[in-house]
Amino acid sequence: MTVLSLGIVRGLAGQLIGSALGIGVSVAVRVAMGLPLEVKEGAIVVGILVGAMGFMIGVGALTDWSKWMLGIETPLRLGPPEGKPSWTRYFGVDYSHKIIGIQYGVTSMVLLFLAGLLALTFRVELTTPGLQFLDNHTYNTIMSTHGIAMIAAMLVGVGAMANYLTPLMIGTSDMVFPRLNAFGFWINVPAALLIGTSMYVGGWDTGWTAYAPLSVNAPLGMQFVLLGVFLIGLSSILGSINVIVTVLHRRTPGMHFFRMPIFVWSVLATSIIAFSATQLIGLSFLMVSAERALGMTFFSPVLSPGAVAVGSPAGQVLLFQNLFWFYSHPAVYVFILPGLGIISELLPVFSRKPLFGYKWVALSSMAIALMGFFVWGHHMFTSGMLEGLRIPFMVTTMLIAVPTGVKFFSWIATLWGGKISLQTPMLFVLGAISIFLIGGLTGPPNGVSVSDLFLHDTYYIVGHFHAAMFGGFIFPFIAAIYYWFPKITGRMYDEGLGKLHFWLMTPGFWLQSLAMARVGLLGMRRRIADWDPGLGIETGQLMITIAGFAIGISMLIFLANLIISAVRGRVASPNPWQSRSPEFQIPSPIPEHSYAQPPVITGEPYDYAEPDSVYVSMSPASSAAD
Amino acid sequence: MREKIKMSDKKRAAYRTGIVVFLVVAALTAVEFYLASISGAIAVLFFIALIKAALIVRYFMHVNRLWTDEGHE
Amino acid sequence: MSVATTTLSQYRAQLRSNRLGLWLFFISELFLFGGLLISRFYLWGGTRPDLDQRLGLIVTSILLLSSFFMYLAEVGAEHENRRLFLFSLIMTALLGTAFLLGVVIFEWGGEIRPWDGAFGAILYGMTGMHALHVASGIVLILIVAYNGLRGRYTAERHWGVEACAIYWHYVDVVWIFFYPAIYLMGTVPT
Amino acid sequence: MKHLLAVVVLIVIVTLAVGFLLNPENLLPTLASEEGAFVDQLFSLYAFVIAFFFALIVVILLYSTIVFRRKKGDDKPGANVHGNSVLEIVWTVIPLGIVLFFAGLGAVYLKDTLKAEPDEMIVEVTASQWSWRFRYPEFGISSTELNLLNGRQVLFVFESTDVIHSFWVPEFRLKQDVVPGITTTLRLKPTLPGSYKVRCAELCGLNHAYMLAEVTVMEQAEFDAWVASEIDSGALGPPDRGAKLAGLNGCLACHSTDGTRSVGPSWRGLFGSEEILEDGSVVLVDEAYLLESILDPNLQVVEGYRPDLMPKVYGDTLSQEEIQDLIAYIRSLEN
Repeated sequence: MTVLSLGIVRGLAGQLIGSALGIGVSVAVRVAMGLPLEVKEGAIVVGILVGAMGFMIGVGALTDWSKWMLGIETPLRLGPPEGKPSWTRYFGVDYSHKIIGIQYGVTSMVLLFLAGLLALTFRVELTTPGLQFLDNHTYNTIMSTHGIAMIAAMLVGVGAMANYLTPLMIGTSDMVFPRLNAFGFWINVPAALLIGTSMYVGGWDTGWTAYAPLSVNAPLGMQFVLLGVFLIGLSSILGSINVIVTVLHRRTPGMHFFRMPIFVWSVLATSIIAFSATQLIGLSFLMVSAERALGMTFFSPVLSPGAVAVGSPAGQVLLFQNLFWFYSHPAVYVFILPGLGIISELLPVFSRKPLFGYKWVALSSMAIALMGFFVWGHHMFTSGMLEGLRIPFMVTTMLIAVPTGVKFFSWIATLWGGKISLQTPMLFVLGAISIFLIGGLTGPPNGVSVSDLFLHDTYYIVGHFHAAMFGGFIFPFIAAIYYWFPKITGRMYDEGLGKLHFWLMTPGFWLQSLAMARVGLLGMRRRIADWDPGLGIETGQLMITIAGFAIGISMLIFLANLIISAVRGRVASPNPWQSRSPEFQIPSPIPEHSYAQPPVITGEPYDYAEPDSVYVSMSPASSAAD
Repeated sequence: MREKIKMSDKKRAAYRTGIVVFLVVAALTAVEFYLASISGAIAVLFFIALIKAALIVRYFMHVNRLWTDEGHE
Repeated sequence: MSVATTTLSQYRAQLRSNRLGLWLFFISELFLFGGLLISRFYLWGGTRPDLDQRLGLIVTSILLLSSFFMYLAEVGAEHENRRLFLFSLIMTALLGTAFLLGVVIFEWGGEIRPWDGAFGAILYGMTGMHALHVASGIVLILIVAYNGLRGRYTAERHWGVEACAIYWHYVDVVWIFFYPAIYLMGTVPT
Repeated sequence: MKHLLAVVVLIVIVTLAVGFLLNPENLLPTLASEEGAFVDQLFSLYAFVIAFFFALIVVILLYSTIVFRRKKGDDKPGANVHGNSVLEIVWTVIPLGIVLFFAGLGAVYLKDTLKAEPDEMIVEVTASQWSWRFRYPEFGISSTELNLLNGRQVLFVFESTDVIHSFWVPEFRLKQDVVPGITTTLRLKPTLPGSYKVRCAELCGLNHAYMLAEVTVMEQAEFDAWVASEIDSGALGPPDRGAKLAGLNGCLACHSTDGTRSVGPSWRGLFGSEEILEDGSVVLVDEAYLLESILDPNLQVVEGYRPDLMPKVYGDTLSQEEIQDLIAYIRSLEN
């Protein structure tokens, strides 16, 4: 086995070669046209795109499709690679959804840690007023990269849960388009590399929102981020199409819609947003990219002499915000819906009680997803958009609170009268509810436009947003990792370390989000490298930093727990939680083809209070006799 | 033998659909062009475009195959 | 694409999913093109650039005709009429190329440059994004033609042809909205 | 039943406690504008609604985990309750009513914040990276400080020369983005004399954190005196005129006058010094060099500073005379 037999190594080589080729050819064309030898931003754009393609060719994600085009048959290769150690599967193109799910998950964790590290760096800077060790530009770059890397981490994390769990939960052996699935994962890798590289090629200073015209004038790093996000968006679109078709077409016999595990509903809702709205962030970022590289004035309000000559109107700054938020608000639901699905999925297991109001919870996900398309204007209350639009956007925004409330009430009603056991996954679910509650209750004041005119772009929003993301995604994601860890590895995580992780992280996070909201109300703006000592927020700032480090340390404990337990943990039984879900009725770790034969669904998913009832019947022959 | 006749019937029907749709869409394009030369009313032009698109989606793209589950003949 | 190792029922199940997947992709792309269309109205409002009307009508007619030939090609594949299938397919590719050349050489060769205000940005943005899809459609047609020449499609199994055909029609549908938006709607500023 | 009673009592206690904690007087900075009062009113309404829902969820969650905790060896399942349609409808309809009430109230208040008074004073605000300029057409003066009259409504008319900025004085509550290409407005009526700060609330690049301007709300006499002194400043000599221009055109956002290094070289002791350029050559800072660097800053960039940051517009926006005044000012900062 040589290093080059690892797909990822070939991919990286491909990306390097592709980038060099793209830039080289562009410059050569320039010279051939009689222009001076110079690497303009346009050439770099070509380099980035060809580089990403180079990665995909190198890693082998396009191999099967190329063969199809030439009429060569490619039977789906499953199982460990021949002649190579089985761990190499994770470092190259593999078509099993379980492998791809893990690949997504690990990538997400890597991004999460790097982005967290960036956050701690600038948190130290923000602890005291004045600039200590960062300058303005470095601060802006780190802060902006933290934001976009976290967004990427969450999108990839959603991909992890959706890919690993969806086929298992609907009782099928794989996603319906395995090759597309692998492609969708691997495109994230060159994209993540681009986002990382952005810090070293001039940086960028726009925050993750990349508002034009600031992003049009920003240093070169901006271009890397724009295209990196574009590629991640592509992955998100392809992945969600795959999920939708899989859920619609590949459910095992007997699993009609209202018998699906609730997580599948939330993934379906998420996919509906992701496969459609994502195009618009891609478009808006492409437009900024084109405005930077080619001077196409979509957003700049300045008219060039050429534009005057053809009688053209100028670009409009607010167009960007409209396109951007049309995706980026629903994007928040892309992150949190699967998280809320995990909460609803795990609560009945650890309460030994049916999920309260299953249909309401399922449909509330759909309601959130669909209503999410009509609320983007609430990010623009202060932007100078049409006055009259503020009120309809305020109403639609406030309405989202209703289906979200339905979820909260269903959760506490599920807990009520249960037999609750507090293992680590359940602790994180309860922590998630409490933190998402902070995010949820700090939300409506932003939705009412008058109070938003005060709150917009303050640290209060930072607090609200982080609480919504941690409660809605990070905590449930961690709960999911603990919960399915025995299923994935066949071994049990360490309960003591898990509880330590929880008791460090949850109070840390409460402190952090409350302190953030507090300093914001006192006048702390978001995205500033330095703050005014006159605001009276010294204690608040210090608390945020301390809480940030508590979260950071707890995540290191989490990482240690995962790595040590995966190697040396106690061997787990197939169903350590007495779950009714299909994936817990088969051995751990899950066999290559998951189900030996399609399971048959004969009952309700969450009838934990009726021990005799059957949800999944593993042998179709006997169930047919019932 | 019977199979064959049925087959060619279907084929002829398919030809006819194609030609009719093409002619209607071409005529609508001409109408659009003419309307635009007298006034550029956005709503009317958009409505005609919608009809053209619906015809192509229904007859050329066979959108109904999504729910009729029609296999390849 | 047909893989002879699968049974017909497996093929049909996958066909059903393939169709849904491709249509979902179309809906997804609808948001991309819709975003461009909305940007056009946002920036141009009731105005439009002074473009060569004859050229617009000609390229539109060419694309429409190509869609008709693509339809014939699919009918040919469905009824295993190889001559009709291949001839129409090649005609589609030729007409598609003619459309592309019309846009790139004549339309882009006009007075307006990409950096000329919102007119330039939106005109090149819309036609550029559409041209990219036409170009990829032509590549798909050539691949299908290559496999068609080798007789790899049957009446039972020709998803490749169908996918290519509905993709091509989809690109046509997009142009059905882009053409009036670029050429016909609004008035030329004087 | 016993459980329900306990929970209700706890919810009431927690609601009251949290509700008082969330009193806007504890949470927000001093209020200094009439329109801002709507924000505070909303916050005092939010306090108990937020407190109630917080209490409802947290009390039931904690109570359940403690009281309904599974004992060791107890393998019996929980209560077999699948749902309750009446409850579901109740907790859909009641929150719906509450959010619609707040949306309606927000709409009414929003209209109130837009209400114009007949004697409003217009202040034209120009924002640029990274400074504010305020023009008072009524008096024909411009300033880098915002001085307002207590009790007289102001109509701010905003324009940006480069990227999006946002005008925010926390004590006035309301904020408004300043967007290039369009004119935005905001009405505020100061109600409390004192000193505050305009804080740019929309990330606007490198020095965003420091894009601040002094705000003073004054009584009539003080304000009149300030206006008179500003009008008199027309008779100043070239260096003083230059100093004022440097503020109004945002020069001082990037060039300090006390020798500290910022985005651009400091003007203290600049004139007559020798600077090393990017290409290693040495240039004497004289009037010719300063003139060239104001008109085209990218021609001779001093080593260690980024090109392309300084706008290339001053040849158009400033008159010959004004540029000479600026150079005279820089010269006056010679060591």
